[in-house]
Amino acid sequence: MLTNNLKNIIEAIIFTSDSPISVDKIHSILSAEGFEKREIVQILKELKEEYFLRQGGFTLEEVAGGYQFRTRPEYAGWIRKLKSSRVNPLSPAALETLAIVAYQQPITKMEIDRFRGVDSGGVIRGLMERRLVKIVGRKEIPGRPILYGTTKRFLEMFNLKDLSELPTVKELQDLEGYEGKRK
Amino acid sequence: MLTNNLKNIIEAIIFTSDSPISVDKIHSILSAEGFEKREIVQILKELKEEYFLRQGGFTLEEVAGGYQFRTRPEYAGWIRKLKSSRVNPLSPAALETLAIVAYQQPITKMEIDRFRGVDSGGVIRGLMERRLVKIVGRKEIPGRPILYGTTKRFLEMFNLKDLSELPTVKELQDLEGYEGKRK
Amino acid sequence: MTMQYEVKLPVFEGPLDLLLYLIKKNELDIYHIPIAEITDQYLRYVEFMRTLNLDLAGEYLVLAATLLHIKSRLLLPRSEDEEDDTEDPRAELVEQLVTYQAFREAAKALDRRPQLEREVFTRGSGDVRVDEGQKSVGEWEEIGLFELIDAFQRVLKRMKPQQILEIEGEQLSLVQIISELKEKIQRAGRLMFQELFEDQKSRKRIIYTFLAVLEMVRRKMISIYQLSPLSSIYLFYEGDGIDVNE
Repeated sequence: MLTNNLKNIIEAIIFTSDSPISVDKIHSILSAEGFEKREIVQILKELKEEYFLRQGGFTLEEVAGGYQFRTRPEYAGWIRKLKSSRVNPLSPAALETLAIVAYQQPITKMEIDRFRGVDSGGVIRGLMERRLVKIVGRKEIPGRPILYGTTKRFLEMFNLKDLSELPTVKELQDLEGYEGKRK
Repeated sequence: MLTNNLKNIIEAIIFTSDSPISVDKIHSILSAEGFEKREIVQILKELKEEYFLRQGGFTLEEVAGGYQFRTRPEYAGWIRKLKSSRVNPLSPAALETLAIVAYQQPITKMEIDRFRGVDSGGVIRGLMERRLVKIVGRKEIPGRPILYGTTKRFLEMFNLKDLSELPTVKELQDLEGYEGKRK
Repeated sequence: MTMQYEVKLPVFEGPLDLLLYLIKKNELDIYHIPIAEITDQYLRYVEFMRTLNLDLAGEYLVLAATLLHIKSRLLLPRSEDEEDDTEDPRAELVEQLVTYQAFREAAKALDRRPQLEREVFTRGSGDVRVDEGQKSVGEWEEIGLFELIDAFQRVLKRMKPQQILEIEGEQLSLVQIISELKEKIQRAGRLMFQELFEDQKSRKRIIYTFLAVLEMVRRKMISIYQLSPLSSIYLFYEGDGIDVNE
């Protein structure tokens, strides 16, 4: 194995590791190749120097007893913009509630709670904030509870032309796999 | 702001993003600075070239309509040593079904079953759980069956810029060499 | 042979795979399949799988019926009033096989691409642990169900009848055998398939061992590789496996 190759391997390992990685860890991964620790230390020094001289968007840093690539502090502002623009994926609870509203609409909060077996107030609020669920009226029973339904945005998000495009409960069961079906 | 600075900012943004980031997204993050899209496209091209020429542990790749840093395939063995959780590989049945969906989309379950000669319900569900396949609509024939297609995650997973990067069925048949056998 | 078990086939293979496997094994031209011969072979396979009490998908029998139907149509003398260029009764099946084969190629081409978390990795996608002694994929060829059944039939053939004692009322459980096998493979890292059946004295135990291998493949506890076609088959330990009985 060429030294340049070793450098690349170490670079790739640091790049993929989700926390700072120590010289010992790197050494143990490469142990089968019989490299000595001081060779690895030498290459880490070179890599660090290389990234420093390159003056790019990120550098190789020694942190918490290990090595990690980190963006340069001067770009923090832009990265915050990236993070804040990120859409959070729907939680399993939110998806479940959304499915109940989609199939059972118009539906009251109490009915949703009964389906899920837990209080869904927070989840419904979250779905309304994301404009996936809206108030569609009131149920004409004592107390006149609010009725919820899905929005146009919900259809857009799931690529549906209209609600009739939702898979039916029967169709979902058909996907249960032939293992279950045959027994 | 200097151009070199812009390059670094873009590099830092791509570096931090946890999924492939599109030109539009980068553009919107930098919108306050009044950069034009073609400037960003130009810089992305330069960065990609730079990483390619550097021949390091990772490169800048175009996948699923965006840009992402990815390790070079030749170092996979070392990186796998670093990873604790094994990825559940796709079974041959899943790959086969995925290929059918990729080439024939939008496609119904019944059509998939016919191509494969077996019921594919369980496999389709598995692919949907892995977010490689999704519902894209309904076919306007009696019964309005569900239509399936591949997702953006599918492109990410197989390092594809877009679907046109897949070899054509004709190319695959030539590979197999049975075209000549046709009477 | 009455047995108290049911093993589901590794779900990855179907009747079209079996037919293509037989065509390839016999080096036949897909456009000129000798239907009578291939039908016999196909039925023998299905029959063998049934004697193992394997839970066969109904589609295997559907294709068997199709093959028998084509065979009978080919045997029929052509009636006078039929036109000369009547369609070859095999045409539809051939078309289906060719298309299926193209998709299998497409699947293989897809699988050859650098795959995320397999060949290529993104930033911060790994957590640290050193894992030694894995096979390097590439030299080894993963094998399918039908190759395995062939190998098993060879094992059975090599055994002399007097070698096999039936032990009356021997209590065996598949779960038990799976856990024994698991321990063995885990300790060794890999095991040769043929070795599993040496020193096995009862037919029932041999069959149970084979079924245990199938079940372990299905649960992804092991994978099966060989270096080249017809060379020894090896079982590799993959992990505790997944629960596939949803």
